Amino acid sequence: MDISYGTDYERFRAEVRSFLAKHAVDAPSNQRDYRSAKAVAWQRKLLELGYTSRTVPKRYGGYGAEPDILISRILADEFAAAKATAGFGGQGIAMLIPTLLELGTEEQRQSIIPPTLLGEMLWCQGYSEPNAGSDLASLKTNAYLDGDEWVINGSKIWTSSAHIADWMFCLVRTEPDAPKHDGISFLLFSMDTPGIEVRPLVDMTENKYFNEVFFTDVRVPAGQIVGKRGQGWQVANTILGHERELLGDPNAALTRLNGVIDLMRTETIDGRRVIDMPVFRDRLMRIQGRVMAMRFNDLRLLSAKLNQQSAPLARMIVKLQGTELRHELEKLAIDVMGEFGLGYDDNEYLRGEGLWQWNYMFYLGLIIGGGTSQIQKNIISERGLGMPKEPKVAPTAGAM
Amino acid sequence: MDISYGTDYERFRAEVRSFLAKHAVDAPSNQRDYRSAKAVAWQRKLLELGYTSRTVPKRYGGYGAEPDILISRILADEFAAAKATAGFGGQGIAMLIPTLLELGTEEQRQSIIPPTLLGEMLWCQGYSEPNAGSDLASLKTNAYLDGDEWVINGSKIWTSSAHIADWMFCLVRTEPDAPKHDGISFLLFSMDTPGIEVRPLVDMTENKYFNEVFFTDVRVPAGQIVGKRGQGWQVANTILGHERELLGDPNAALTRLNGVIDLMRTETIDGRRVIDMPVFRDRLMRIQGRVMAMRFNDLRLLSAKLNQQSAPLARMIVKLQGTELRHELEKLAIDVMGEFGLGYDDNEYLRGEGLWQWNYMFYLGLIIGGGTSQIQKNIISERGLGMPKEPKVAPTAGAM
Amino acid sequence: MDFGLSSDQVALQDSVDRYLNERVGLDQIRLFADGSDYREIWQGLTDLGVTSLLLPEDQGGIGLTLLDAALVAEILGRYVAPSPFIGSAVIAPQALQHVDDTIAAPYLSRLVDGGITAGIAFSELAGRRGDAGVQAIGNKLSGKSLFVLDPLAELQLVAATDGALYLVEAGAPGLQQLVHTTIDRTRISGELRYDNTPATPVTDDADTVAGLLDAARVMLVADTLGAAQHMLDAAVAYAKERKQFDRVVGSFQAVKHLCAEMTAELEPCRAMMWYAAYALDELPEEASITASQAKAHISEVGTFVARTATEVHGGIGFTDLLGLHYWFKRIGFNRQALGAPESLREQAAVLQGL
Amino acid sequence: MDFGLSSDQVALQDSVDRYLNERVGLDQIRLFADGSDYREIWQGLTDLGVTSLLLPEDQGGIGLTLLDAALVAEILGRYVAPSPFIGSAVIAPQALQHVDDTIAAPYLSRLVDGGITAGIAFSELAGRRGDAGVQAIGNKLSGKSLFVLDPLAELQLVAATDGALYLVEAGAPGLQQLVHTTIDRTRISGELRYDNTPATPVTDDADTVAGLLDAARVMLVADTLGAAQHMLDAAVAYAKERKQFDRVVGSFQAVKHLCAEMTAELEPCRAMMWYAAYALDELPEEASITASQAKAHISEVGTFVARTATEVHGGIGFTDLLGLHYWFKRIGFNRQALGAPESLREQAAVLQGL
Repeated sequence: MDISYGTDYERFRAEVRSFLAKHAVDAPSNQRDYRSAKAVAWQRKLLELGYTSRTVPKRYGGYGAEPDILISRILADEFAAAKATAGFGGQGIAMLIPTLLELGTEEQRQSIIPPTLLGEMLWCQGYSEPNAGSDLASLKTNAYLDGDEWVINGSKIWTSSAHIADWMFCLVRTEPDAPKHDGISFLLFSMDTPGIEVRPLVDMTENKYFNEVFFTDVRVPAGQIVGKRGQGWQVANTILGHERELLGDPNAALTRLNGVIDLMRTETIDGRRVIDMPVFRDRLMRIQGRVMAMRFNDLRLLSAKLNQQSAPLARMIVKLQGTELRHELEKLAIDVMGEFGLGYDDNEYLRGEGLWQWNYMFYLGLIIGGGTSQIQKNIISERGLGMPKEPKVAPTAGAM
Repeated sequence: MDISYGTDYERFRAEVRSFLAKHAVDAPSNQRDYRSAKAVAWQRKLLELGYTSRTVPKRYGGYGAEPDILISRILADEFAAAKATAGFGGQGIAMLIPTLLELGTEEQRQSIIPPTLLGEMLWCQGYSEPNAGSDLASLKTNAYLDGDEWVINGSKIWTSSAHIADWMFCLVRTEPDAPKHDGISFLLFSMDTPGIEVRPLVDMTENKYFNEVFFTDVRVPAGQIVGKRGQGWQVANTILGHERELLGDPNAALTRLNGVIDLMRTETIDGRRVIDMPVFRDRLMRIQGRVMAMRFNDLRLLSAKLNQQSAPLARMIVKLQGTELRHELEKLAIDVMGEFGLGYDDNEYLRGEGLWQWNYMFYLGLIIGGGTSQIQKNIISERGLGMPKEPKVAPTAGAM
Repeated sequence: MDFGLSSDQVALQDSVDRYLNERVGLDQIRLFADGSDYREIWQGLTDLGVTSLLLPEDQGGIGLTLLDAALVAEILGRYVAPSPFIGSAVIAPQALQHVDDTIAAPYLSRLVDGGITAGIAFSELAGRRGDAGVQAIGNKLSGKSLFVLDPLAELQLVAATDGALYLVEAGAPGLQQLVHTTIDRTRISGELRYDNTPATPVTDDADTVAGLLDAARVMLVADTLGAAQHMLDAAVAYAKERKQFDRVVGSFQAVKHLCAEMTAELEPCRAMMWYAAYALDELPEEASITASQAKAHISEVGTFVARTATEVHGGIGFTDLLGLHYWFKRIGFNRQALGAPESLREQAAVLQGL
Repeated sequence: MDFGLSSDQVALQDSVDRYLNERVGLDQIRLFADGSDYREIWQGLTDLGVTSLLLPEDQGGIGLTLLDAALVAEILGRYVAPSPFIGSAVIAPQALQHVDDTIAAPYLSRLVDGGITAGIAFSELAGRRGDAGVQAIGNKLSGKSLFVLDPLAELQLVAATDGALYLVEAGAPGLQQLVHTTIDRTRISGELRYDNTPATPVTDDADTVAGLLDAARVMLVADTLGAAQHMLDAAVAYAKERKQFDRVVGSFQAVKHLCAEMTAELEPCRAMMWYAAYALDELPEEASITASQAKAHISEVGTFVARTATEVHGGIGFTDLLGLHYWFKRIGFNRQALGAPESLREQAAVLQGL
């Protein structure tokens, strides 16, 4: 066992750190800013240095490096430590580009990857539907070929960024007679296409990150498909696993934990610092113990990936534990602040820009989203522990 | 709303209290002592005063009073406060006598009730079987009539006191072709009957309260049946509900909670009293809050019974919450004692006669027994909240 | 012996329930959250008599108990109804009993008819945070109260740092009344700032002040109980309808057990709320302990129910579509307001001499 | 970068596992619980090399790390194997490095070959309870150590109240070695009483003593991990076989979710144990914090798993029939021994300067 990264990697870390020490001021403050000159300049800089989208080939605007898990981890850690955004995120860069690199046509790659990397082509993801959430493969939005165009009808929900996105990658049912997993295709289209209506979905944080999207006879060129007809489920699953892991990121939890400690040092009750109150100390240490366990579990997963070892249970539990832990951690922060912790929006006594309450609610959303905790427990017990599947029950009349 | 008992009842309480102040010393120290001269004398005294088995008619050896919930409660409270046993317990007195009074023949009542009240006829209960626990109605121990005798074969488990009992009341399948709830009869027989073998079952507390009982061609006179053939399930259910409520007794929890407070006042860590340690104080107060809620819930149930009001959910949750709460309470006590809390049996540093560990484990047994917490949650959601029943699945081959 | 609600009490709850059911639907809640005022709703509640509940009959009131008031608070919580109930109908009518009748009577009659409302500024009583602090010198107040319930109300009951209670009128010299946004948009809360602001002393009797604080706490407890019961009911109803994998989700044992666990936790809270409210009037030696413990325990249970009921709703619970979050946030607000669980438990321990 | 077990480490665990699987079945555990001694089992483990794991190669050892020792402890926990492992194979070999070689060498060689065993009497280091207390005056000890692991062992490592560490030999003048019954009958624990008992000083360096305490704690952590993993595995296996209502109980979603929850809690504990053990050798500045936090956290998870796995077993779990309670009690013992969660968390906070 050796948890050091070795001198080559540490040299790379030092480079990144020194870059950030000088240039972190040039990073845009808002992670969701894809449009400002500052944000675009920062993204170009990072692409050039290979600090973002590092493995995207040069001919598509990337850096062309081989995949290297430790390099990725170092970049993530150092940018997080410097509180600098690590370039554009979003589902186009995180999900679509890797998909196209694996399964797209050369033409798709050339026309899509470069503008996506530069934020000129912002993507949203059309997967979930009102009655296909936990049971995604039962999606009903459909498309049929009419001449050389797909004609799409139906609706999507939980589509983040749909209101600002330029394009959507979308799962639609194209083979209505095939078994449900084999009847889906993966289409790409501009959000300007006639027949698309976006309705923002206000969530409990009062924000509008998510949308409902309605399609009425939306016509899309036949070639805007990734993979073959009916292979959409496989195309989507190429990268879905990656998203679930991100939700339980223990390094983000560590940053927030340090934030709680800072809060406890400044908040007082009857003039006494919360950090000096044993009941809160104990709760803090309990949460820290859980964060530690998840961090070490993450280190184990990193190492397993690197050394081609298998740790399926350690991986399967990440989303369940990670989201629950974050929800509890943010809850502790609110209890630490007491009534100050109720502040929201423009409250003048807001702590940490009100992000504690926001995260507390948002992580409840994440406990539900991306496979609810109940679905996660089914997966762990069935796939992880080999327990019997939920028995099939005869469909009841009128099932939606 | 008025939670006082009124002057008549308070006068009765005063009488009981003054009796106990004088005579509690005459009570046997062991609640399970049915045989010593002291225990029998105490039981006779209590029967005579109507302080135990108060509603059993005089002609059967009781006091012949009308049922009165407040009188029962006062007796329970005052005997508990005085730490004096409230007369013989056990399943003969708690379960069989009420059953016979409702459904037994006059001959059964006369021959059974008086010796049972005096501890001369000690009973055990033959209900659960190895493969009929949560699903009791699937029991397989059977009896057929051969001339004027039942012939019993099969086995029972979880039979407390079987190793010391004189008699058993027992559920057996007598109508193999009837639906499972309609094929059961309620038989009575002496434990001396040939063909009965009792094997003690050691439990995790290292005690042998429970037994397995095996029947091989056990012959019992045909008249030793309560109710008709095939009515045994109804006979048993006449009084089963009562047992479940006892398991969550919040007044017992209050007594134990006071015991924890005493412990916290005497135990020290590095010379500091545990009661002065905020983390333990907080845990204590959390448990106290839960005990309070259960006590007030119990008061609500008492009042509802008295005033013929309905509070089905408040009743249904008692076993689930009560047993969980006790397990947590005993666990707190062990943490308060730290390593002293590990002591057991003849350990010379034992606190509270080692009952904390005993209760901690025993209440885990009670969480499981008498309808596991899982079964309780099914009941609450299905009967209490009207949610759908667990769907029936086709029986798998080789089901036991 | 009768530890249950009388038919009058059931009727009282029913009448408030019927009114709110008609008048405070989700649409009204949204309007209020966006800044509409609650005058009309409050006038309706006033017409039902909620402001005269506690007032003695010889003062034109109905002479009921704090339990009756808590039963009303429970229904307000069930509908997350915006209202200045705690200050105007519970605390002010009691506090004014300690003020000279010539001053108190006009206030009382206007509180009763809804002409004015009352806020409570108790930050000095319950775990003072930040730089709150109210100095009283010769019936003039300086400093500030934080976390005031209904800071825009015409009448303010203000606790000074020395523990004494004062009346302050809206518009008094040197008084600033500020509203601060919180997660709970069904409540108006904020801050009062005083600069030599004239005030009328109410009482400096510690037991009286503690009694008022206990009463306010029990009202929040009842509010949480009502809100949590609504969330549980909504979750059960939704689980019986929503289908996934060709079954109603309420037929999955995991979902059923979540609902059973919420029930098992919440049901005893009802009796605990009743007892805590009853104790305020009838069991003075237990009142503060039960109020503290009830607020601590029911806040914890409320937080559990709020989270779990949202989870049972799945994605829809996270959106604004059913408005479930208004209940979630109300429960969250009640948890912190006027004493959070940790402080309350420590207080309960101290009150028991531990 | 390699945060996983090497093939040698896997082989080490396998060899201990194979041995215990053959030799320490439930029948042996019952015999031991009834008072049989563990000499034979210990001799077998000694023959496998567990006592020479940590010893430097130039002292005839294998020169492995505390992580390797923890991996052995995990397997011991998996089989609830009785053994004086922590004192004899982990603490004594390290402690003796600080003692003059002429004294240490004979002890070491007899520890390695199993001729003697060692106990640890650390009650002065970890939240002193009751009237424990060991005064050291001129290399003579008086007083008593409580909660000694393996108090009958030939060699005792004794912490005095001033924090220094001593060696005491069985049979030394004034020494009483007492065994006290605990719930965990797979362990021998008890008390040492001293009356001017001659002792050999080991070290009074606080960091060295803390390091030994951390190592002992991590061994208990590994033991709990192994025991909890066994209980989880047993629960899953039982749920796949046991039928009620014509279904295996493991097909009920509630039972499946209990098993999933145990897995979700326990799986990260494995990495945490590895890290805490690795830190003992390689990350001195983190070692005490991770040891404390690992023992606190994994004890809590262990308690949860012990209870839940028993519950999944239903009635049979409460009986002695499958012997499941031996694991339950071992986890319960480990929780309290050498520092309980509350104390450890406070210690971790202090170590971080909070």
